[in-house]
Amino acid sequence: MTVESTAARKPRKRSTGARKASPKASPGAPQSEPELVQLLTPEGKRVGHAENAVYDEYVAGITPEELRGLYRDMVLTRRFDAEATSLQRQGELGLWASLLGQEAAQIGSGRATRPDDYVFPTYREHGVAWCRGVDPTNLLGMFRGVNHGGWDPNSNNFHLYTIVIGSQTLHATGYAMGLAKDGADAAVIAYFGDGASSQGDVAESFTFSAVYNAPVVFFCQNNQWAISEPTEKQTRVPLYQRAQGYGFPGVRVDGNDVLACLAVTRWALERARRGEGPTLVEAFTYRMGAHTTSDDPTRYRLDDERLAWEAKDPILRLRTYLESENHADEGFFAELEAESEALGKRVRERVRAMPDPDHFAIFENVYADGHALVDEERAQFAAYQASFADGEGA
Amino acid sequence: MTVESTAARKPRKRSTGARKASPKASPGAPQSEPELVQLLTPEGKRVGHAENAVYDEYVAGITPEELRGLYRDMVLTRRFDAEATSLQRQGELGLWASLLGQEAAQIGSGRATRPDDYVFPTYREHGVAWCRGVDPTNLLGMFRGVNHGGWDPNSNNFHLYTIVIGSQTLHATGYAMGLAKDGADAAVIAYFGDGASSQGDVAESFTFSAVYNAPVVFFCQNNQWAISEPTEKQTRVPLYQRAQGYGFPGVRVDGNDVLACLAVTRWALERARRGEGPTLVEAFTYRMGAHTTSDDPTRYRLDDERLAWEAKDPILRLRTYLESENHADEGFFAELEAESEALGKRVRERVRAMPDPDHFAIFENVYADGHALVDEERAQFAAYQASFADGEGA
Amino acid sequence: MAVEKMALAKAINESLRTALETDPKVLIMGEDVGKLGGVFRVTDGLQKDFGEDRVIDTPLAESGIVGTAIGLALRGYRPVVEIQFDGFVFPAYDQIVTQLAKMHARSLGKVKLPVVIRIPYGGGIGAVEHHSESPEALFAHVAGLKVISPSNSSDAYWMMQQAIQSDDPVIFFEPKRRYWDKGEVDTEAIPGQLHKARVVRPGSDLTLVAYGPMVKVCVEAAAAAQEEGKSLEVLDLRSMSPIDFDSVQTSVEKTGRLVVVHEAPVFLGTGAEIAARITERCFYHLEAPVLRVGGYHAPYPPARLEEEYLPGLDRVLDAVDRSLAY
Amino acid sequence: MAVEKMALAKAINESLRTALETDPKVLIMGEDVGKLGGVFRVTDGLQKDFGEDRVIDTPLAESGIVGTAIGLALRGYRPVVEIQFDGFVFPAYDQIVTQLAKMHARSLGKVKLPVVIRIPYGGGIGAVEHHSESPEALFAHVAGLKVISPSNSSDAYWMMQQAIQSDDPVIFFEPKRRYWDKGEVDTEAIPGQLHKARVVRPGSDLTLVAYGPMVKVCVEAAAAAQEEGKSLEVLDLRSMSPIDFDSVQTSVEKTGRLVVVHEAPVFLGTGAEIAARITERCFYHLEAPVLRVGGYHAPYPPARLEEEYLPGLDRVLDAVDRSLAY
Ligand SMILES: Cc1ncc(C[n+]2csc(CCOP(=O)(O)OP(=O)(O)O)c2C)c(N)n1
Ligand SMILES: Cc1ncc(C[n+]2csc(CCOP(=O)(O)OP(=O)(O)O)c2C)c(N)n1
Ligand SMILES: [Mg+2]
Ligand SMILES: [Mg+2]
Repeated sequence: MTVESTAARKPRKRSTGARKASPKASPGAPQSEPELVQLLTPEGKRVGHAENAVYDEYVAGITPEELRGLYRDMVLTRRFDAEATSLQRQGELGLWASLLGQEAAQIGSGRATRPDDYVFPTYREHGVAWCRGVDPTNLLGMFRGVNHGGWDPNSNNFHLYTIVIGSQTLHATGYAMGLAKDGADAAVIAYFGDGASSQGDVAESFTFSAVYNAPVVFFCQNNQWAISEPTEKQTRVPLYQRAQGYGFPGVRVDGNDVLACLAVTRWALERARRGEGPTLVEAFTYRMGAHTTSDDPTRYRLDDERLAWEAKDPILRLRTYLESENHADEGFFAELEAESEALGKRVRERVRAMPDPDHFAIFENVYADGHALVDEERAQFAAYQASFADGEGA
Repeated sequence: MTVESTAARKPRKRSTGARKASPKASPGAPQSEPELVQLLTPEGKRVGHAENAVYDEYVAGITPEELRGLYRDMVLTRRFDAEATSLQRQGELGLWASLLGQEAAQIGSGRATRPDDYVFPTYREHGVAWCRGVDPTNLLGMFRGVNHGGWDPNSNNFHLYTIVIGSQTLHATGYAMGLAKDGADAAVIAYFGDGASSQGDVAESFTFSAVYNAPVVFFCQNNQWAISEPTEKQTRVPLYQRAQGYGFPGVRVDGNDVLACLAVTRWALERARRGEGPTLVEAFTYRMGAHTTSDDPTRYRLDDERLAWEAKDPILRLRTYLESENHADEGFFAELEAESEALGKRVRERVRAMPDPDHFAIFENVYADGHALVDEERAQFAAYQASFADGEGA
Repeated sequence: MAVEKMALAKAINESLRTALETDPKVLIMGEDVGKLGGVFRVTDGLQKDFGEDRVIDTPLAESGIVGTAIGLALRGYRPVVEIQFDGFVFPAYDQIVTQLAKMHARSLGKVKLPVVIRIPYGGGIGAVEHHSESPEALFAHVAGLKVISPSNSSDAYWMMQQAIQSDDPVIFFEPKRRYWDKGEVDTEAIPGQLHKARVVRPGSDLTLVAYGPMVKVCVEAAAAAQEEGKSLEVLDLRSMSPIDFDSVQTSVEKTGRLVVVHEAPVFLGTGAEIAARITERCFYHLEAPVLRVGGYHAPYPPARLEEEYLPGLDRVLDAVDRSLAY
Repeated sequence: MAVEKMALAKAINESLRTALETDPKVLIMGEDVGKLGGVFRVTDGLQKDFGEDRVIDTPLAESGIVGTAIGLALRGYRPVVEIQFDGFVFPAYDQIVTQLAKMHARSLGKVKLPVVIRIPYGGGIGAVEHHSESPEALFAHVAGLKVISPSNSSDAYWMMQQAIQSDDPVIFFEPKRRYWDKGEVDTEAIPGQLHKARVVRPGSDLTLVAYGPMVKVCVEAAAAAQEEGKSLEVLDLRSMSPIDFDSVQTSVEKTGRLVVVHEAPVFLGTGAEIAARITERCFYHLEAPVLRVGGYHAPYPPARLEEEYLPGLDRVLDAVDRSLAY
């Protein structure tokens, strides 16, 4: 009748000031962390099937081609991301939120979705967007400042990026409630971060999804930082444990292991589709870059930490495995390199060609059915604009 | 690495419409519920000390006099509550939220607090107010409509009633953070209901209290109903389990057992004072009356349910124990009956004598440091009022 | 049988029933909307007839209610959400303002959110704190929302029909102290435009503009003024976003005087916008400044003070006199 | 050494530092306010010097930040809370409106809540959605809150001092695109009244009222107008609740014309209240209706459109011309 949390046993000094100062020595050191589902070690070795039998079966029959596909996805996503970062530096974008380091979490989970599933991203799910078939250049519009969301969510069942932290988890839950009502054979996946886990909306989405047994997977990319705040500012126990208190399962997966992410997400989505309700997946990973291009991580974390995580690079890991198993040859890698270059080039060209929106776009789509005040203001704006044209003409 | 919730295992139909229709056969039947801390059985028998050793020690030395005190508290609280209900029927109050059935949860927890502790109630903690020494007639002002809170929170370290569900849990957490900063040897207790557990604010208070290790006890009176909604509309697992996911302990206690409530709350407050951080206590009880005097429970629950719970009446239970142990004699009960009558009389008189507030009270205390607009409107109001007086004078 | 006399609450109930019958995508969501039928019985009997799958008792979490309603709308549903009382809409304010209001624009028109949020509002029922507020300006200021309020049973029925049919999010403020007022509803009528004001009582000396619960007060004030030989035109605004300034302008060009009445605090209330804009449109017609009657810059007071706080007949007539004195 | 030239952000930083030094009860709370010093570096160096116990990095939950700040204030602390950007204040809106604003009144004056909520607001910095909004009217409409905004470094320093010393909750809007503008700060001056408007530039033909980021635009507009022989008086309002109507009235009685400028949407923006009230106070002095220049009734647009959306020199002068044409 008493649930004692292991982490809560040791008394701490009761002052906020007494909490250990960050940067932490090594926040993600596996030894101090709870076990996580891992199918590929950081050294690129396949973990025995027995250890994670429940999840392993979801990737048991994976073919070398599929593995190469995952590798390709990660490489191209990283390339796209790097291109966007450099486009920001060149002034073509106002801002960029890089996913560097989180490719496995995103490609693994994204590839686990089916076309009929629906995805609710944050603002960093460029890899998931890739898996959903969203043209990556469309993601850049909002970062360039030409729109607030440049794709049709229903074309790829990939919702718009949501910036207000956590709010999309409720939209995802509502959508999943709708799927259930429709008896659809599909599920929803909602992405959020470790920082977002503190928002009331995320907790409410856990409550609603549990009460209505909604077919939704909550996919938390714990990249260990919310801008400058380490995860210990959000929770004192591992995040996947949050689910239990709401009555559904939580799993921690190695977020740098694309195979494990694929397997665990498939398992969770399957549960949802089978009518077993929500699941929380915590993908334990690391934000290798800055929060966004506006951020300066040197102010709050040591370089050592990043270096330690480079050794666990998700792409390197799969490459080692592919090579050691002879699943990919030189030709494959060379071809991919060329494809990568081509992608970069296309992104650069498309962004530079992206026109500024028409001024009247301010007044577009404020309402679906129109609104007298918007009409009035649009007309005033037009008259005002025209007054300059007149002036010039005079 | 996977946390499977027991309750989540059985698949449910994924449609909200498929959920079991209430009224439930017997939502609080102990056999179907998880074990709870109980020191007095519904039949008034003391449970062996060994069964609940951790908590039992907190009431091990309790004297017959103290037991009679708890009994007196419960009886007088119930009497006060009944008086208020009837004053509402007589039109003296606009509304009343009865605590009928929750006396043990409130007196047990309220008596566990020390003078230096601080209490954040909902709108139903009349028994806790009693323990804190708040004059019960002061509680009636807001229900009569003469004020929104008629006592000085700092006189008894008993905060004002809060109507916006859940918000006080954050105030409690902040106050507890302040206690910790001050190095005070005191703790905070925050009350909330089963319905409130769904609010984002309550979840955020769990997060903040865990992260700052704040000395706060979250005391949830699960009276099984949030107006017309049974607890299964808020959660699919017992509420005390919620705490674990935030990294602190949760306990379910028999909310109709005043001894157990006293013991468990003392234990939790002690933990807090010792610097061991927050605890969630779920007092499993039953709202025997209507939600408020405006409510009509016959629309949504069967009378059977209430009848089943009458057998577990918290007051009866302690009386049986007192009598079987010869801890109280006829004289005690007769005296208490008289005291009860006197209390009722005093409450009636005081309420009827409660003056309506001065009209200018509208403009009082809007700001501590004053505000030009309030001054302007007050003056206009005065002039407007005076215009009638003039008319009458003319 | 199409014309029936019914209370305003019942008219909304009938309108919701009609919507549930005609469109399988319509859902009702909120706290206690099921078996209880809502604390005001506005959804009475609907769960019994349409099932728990369409009339949904939700967890006690307003952000969650609106947030999941958004998700359901994304899936093609048309949720009608109940907020139990005006003061309890604020936990949902973030979802309403940052998501519900903006998602259509954010998606460049790809996504539509036909969500109706019903909010019983206003005072006069002797309630405790948070149960008597009028927060409409806090929604009308936000682009992307439509904000309306009926003053009578017929409008309650038809405006709810139109709100549900609208592809835009609509905040539907229900004048709770008028729930029990009866009026005729013709369920086969051809409704007027949703956002058009209505002349409730024609007059020539001064225009009174009101909406929701204050329309009745203004009509009574006009009747009282009539006895003193003053002819007041009463306009029921019906919509606070958009506001039908054309109709107000037409009236003010005729009368030359305007008093706006609402329960909400005057400071930055909808009356401020009406005063500002009508003064701009009718600068040479106005013989007096636009006057406003409304709540004070203070929290809604305890019930025993609400009669002093709320605009009543006398305060409206006082403003009328002041305006006519110019 | 008391007078120093510093950027507006630095002036706030210095003011917070002074407050932390002089009053041990002052706390700084918010997301990333510690090591990072806030995304705008306004709290730079404070955690280093005053410790994690006084400069507190909070969980990512705005309702939690404001809610716990209320609790800390109840315990005798004076929290200064940072909301990272304007658009992220809404998750805290419920705590601000139903608790922070009302608790003093609810307690009949027994409880005081000296909480300052800092919100960087406004556009012009080329940011993504939710990072450029001006929601001040949504706070000024609510009784129990004081709402202010400095336009320059000196005010930033002193108004922050006064906000922290105030026993009322203060919403402190920081004009984010002016963070880097430098101005003189005399840290030993005797500050003026917190809620008093200031004549920035005297003039006789028309009054321009602005606050925060728009003061600079109005001063530039006045300079441009001067070249055309028009004398504009510019008032820096400084406080949106309360509003110093007396000062505006004095100016308008002199000039006979008023244009109010803010970034926030015009519809139900603070300009509406100023127009309504000044028209009432100065009915016979006004030679033109009060005109307003501000944002449109639309979500704040993507960065590449903000120049069109935001009131600039030309739009202000256009309104001035329209006013003078009456
Ligand atoms: C409600 C809200 N508050 C604050 C912000 C500012 N902000 C943007 S990202 C971020 C950190 C998010 O951290 P996390 O959830 O871990 O996601 P990550 O960026 O690490 O992917 C913050 C505070 C915001 N976008 N929304
Ligand atoms: C934010 C908010 N939403 C709705 C309400 C209306 N309301 C008052 S009490 C109540 C039910 C509360 O249930 P619970 O938390 O279980 O407490 P109980 O009344 O059973 O003691 C509701 C919905 C409210 N007061 N605040
Ligand atoms: Mg993160
Ligand atoms: Mg309850």
